[in-house]
Amino acid sequence: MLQAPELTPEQIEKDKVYREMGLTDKEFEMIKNIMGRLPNFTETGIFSVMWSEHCSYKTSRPLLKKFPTEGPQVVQGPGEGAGVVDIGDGQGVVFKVESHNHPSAVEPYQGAATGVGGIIRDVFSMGARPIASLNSLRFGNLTNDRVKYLFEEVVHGIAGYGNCVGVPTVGGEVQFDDSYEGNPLVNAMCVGLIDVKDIQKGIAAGLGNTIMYVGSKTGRDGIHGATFASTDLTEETENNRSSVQVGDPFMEKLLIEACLEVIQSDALVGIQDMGAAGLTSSASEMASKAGMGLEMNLDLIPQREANMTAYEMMLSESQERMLLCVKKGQEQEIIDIFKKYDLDAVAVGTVTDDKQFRLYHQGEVVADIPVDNLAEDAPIFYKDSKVPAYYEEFQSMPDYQPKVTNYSETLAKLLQQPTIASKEYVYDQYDSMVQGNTVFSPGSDAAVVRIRDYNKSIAMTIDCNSRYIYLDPETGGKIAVAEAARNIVATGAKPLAITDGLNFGNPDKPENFWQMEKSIDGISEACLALDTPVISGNVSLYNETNDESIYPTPIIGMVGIHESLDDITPSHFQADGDLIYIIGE
Amino acid sequence: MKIAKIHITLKEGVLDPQGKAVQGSLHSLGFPSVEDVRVGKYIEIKLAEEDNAEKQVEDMCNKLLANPVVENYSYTIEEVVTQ
Amino acid sequence: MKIAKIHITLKEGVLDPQGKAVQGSLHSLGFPSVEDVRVGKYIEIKLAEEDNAEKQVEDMCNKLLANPVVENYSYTIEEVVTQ
Amino acid sequence: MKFAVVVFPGSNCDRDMYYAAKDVLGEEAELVWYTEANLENYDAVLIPGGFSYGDYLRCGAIASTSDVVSQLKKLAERGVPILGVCNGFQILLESQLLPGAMLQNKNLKFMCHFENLIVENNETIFTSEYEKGEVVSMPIAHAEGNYYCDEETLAKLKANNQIVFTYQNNPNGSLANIAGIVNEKGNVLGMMPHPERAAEAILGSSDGLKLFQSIVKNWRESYVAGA
Ligand SMILES: Nc1ncnc2c1ncn2[C@@H]1O[C@H](COP(=O)(O)OP(=O)(O)O)[C@@H](O)[C@H]1O
Repeated sequence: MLQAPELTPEQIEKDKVYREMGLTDKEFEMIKNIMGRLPNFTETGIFSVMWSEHCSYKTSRPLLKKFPTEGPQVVQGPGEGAGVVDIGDGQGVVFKVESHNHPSAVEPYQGAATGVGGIIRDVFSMGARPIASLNSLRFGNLTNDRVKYLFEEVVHGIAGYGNCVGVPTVGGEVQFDDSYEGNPLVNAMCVGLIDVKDIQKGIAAGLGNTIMYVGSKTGRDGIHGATFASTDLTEETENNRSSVQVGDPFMEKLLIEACLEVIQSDALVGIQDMGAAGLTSSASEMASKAGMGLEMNLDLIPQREANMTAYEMMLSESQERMLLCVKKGQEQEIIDIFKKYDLDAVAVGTVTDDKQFRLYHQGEVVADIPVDNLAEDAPIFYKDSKVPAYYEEFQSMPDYQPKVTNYSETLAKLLQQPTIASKEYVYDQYDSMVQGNTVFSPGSDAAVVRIRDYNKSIAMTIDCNSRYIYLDPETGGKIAVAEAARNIVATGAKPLAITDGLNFGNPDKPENFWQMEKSIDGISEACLALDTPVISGNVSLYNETNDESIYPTPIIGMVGIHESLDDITPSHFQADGDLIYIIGE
Repeated sequence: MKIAKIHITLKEGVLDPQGKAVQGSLHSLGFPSVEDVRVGKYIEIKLAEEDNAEKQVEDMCNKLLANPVVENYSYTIEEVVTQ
Repeated sequence: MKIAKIHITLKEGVLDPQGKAVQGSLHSLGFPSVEDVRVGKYIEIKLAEEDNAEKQVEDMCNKLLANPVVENYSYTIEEVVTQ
Repeated sequence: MKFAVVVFPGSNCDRDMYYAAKDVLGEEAELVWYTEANLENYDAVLIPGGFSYGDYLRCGAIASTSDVVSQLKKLAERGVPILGVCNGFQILLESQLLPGAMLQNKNLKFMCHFENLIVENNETIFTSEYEKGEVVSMPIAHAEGNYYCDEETLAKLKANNQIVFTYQNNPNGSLANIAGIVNEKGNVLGMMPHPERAAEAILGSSDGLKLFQSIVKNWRESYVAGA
């Protein structure tokens, strides 16, 4: 394939090409100021992904600040790959939720599979062994054929990936509602177990240390920007190509085992997975966090396809890749560990002390950016917020009490609702027992996984009733946390902390922003009341179909602890003649 | 009776983890000359005698057999001579 | 460079659950003329220039690519003309 | 007694199997990486479940071409107990240490839940602690557990009493409800259900424990008898 020459910095400015990459005029001005010159094509691409909502949280950051994030149980709050809470005996539980909504709408199997893979990498890159997965799914109405296809394939994808990597999928939830018809939600949560002393950081520290690349080769996966780079692709070549990210759970399984071995080596300085914005975000964040700079030679990046440009390599979202910072001179130790698993660890760069993010490709400098500005100085937007008309209207209505005449008929009707009906179709496809620690698998209020060799276990759940949130985001946010906590408590466990997956519509609409604001207020208040701080989370905005937003869906993943296995309490009736109590109002 | 022979292959650029694993295994089995492996599907469909077999098979591929986001398809249709 | 195109199909008499399911879906999608569906594999292997490509591909099929208990294989080998 | 748990790239029930042997059973056990395996030093070999080589091509196919399989074949000849569970069973089939092949489950889906099994043959070194006809509960977790073999092979399996476990309610379409079979010699058992996941009451069932106990007991007896 012929490589079309990339656009010049002047063309990028003149034709406002940066807009197609998602940068605003104002952001482009900021970039020019940071650089002291016009950014070239690759640099513009790098800024565009680092300053995307996904990487920079530029819209949601002012709101996320409201979350309570501290408590004696918190070992690591938001900021690293995943949060960590203390569970005694020098152990911690690591967990986080992540969304893969848009990829799943395009290619549901791979979208869901790579979502599971991504969140598992977040957990083991902290140095933890992933011990359980959960997922929270939203689809349109099952009478629609496309929805049915999305539902089946998403579940199939979660199963295909999760079962293969050997992490039990122990719980989750599924809701069907028209608001998700064109925009399903796929949120995956992973829970890991770690010895607190083993916690890793994603840092590239130590002048002269080596940056190493491990895992799958880099392809053009997830780069929709191919159109920018090569303007003369014919339609036919387009039709025969695809940039969908494909997951390789087998590779991930090897990476888990190898990385958990590598973290025990004193040659390792830092480790991070290449998630969204791949090489760009992992490398620049590792350097910035360490207060250092970094140089990489892109010729050394393992590549799956021929003639990849610097832009393509830096923006690729190929899966199952990790970036390591290794002490200079000790690279061989690391190489040998990966070799056992048939994985190549390749030196691709060096830590510098000039705080620049500098990339070489084919003998030329293709990017040279002040790394702190790139990783930390994304603009922050304070969006307008407005109370939606529907909310005021609902509030002014008198309370509604449904009249039920035939209880058994109504009950039967309720049970037929797909959202309420048994989810066995879903969870039977998940290996919920691998690793041999699952005490309560799906079907219980919260899942319970015992901690081997100790007399304790952890409970976990993922919940959100988005209808409540829509009707009253603040109260609905409280309810979501309270429901999660009740599920945890019902198994006999003490709630410890939460992770949140904030799925909303377009935040530029003030009504949507208001929903975010209010639900975060509600969640925060409930977290304070229940002493369950937020230790990690994820934001997914712009979830809408034909300009109609989804219901606001802030998903709550909660983890709790049983300090003794004797505390574990099942959720179903146990024996004939036992008494039934109702507690509460 | 007709038989449609359909090949479903991954589009260029799409990672083929299965192909990669098979390639690795073939190397260790002593076939170093293997440079690339891609694994696809091969589907045979027997059709009752039909006028518009071609159109039908095309439709089947689009609607069900191939996933257009990641796969290409091609097919041939043959007359089956029953002995 | 050569390319081996390998077809792996289930032996006759071996039940093909996937084929059955595809057939069922095709019927409900409105293709009643479908009488039978069999799903197999199609593997493309690129080989560096070799004298005994045929023998090698035969070996690969026997040692790994096909399971003789349930599968048959067939292949063609083509010369690839590089532009 | 000393167990080897052979770990292939992609095995994922290896540690479960190891803990069942070591902690639950209280015997010696070691995880052995497939390229570093010298199986001579062990009294029994466990081949765990999982997705060796990602289950790519066919489940167990790629693992069955590795060198460690030639060691397994020698051990099988010598009468050393070899147990393959789930993917381990698939590897034994692909290695032709056991006859037959696995097809996709008849519903084409992965399935994970407890199933009732019937102990058809309690005269093997793996099942002597069970009663004949006993119904036991163990989890299955597989997408390709639909056992198939030709008629001749099936007749042989029956004639030699090689069918060890059958499903009470066949979940996957297996021929003759087969859930587990032994080789003619009786020292190689392959089964889809997971006894190691049913070895402790806290996990929902301890019905799998007797299988491991049978191995130990029979080994002790023959060892003592032999010594
Ligand atoms: N997507 C899913 N993945 C795994 N388990 C699920 C999923 N959806 C539901 N479940 C399981 O099914 C059971 C019932 O779920 P749900 O209908 O949400 O009930 P509840 O409202 O009581 O929490 C729970 O144990 C839950 O973990």
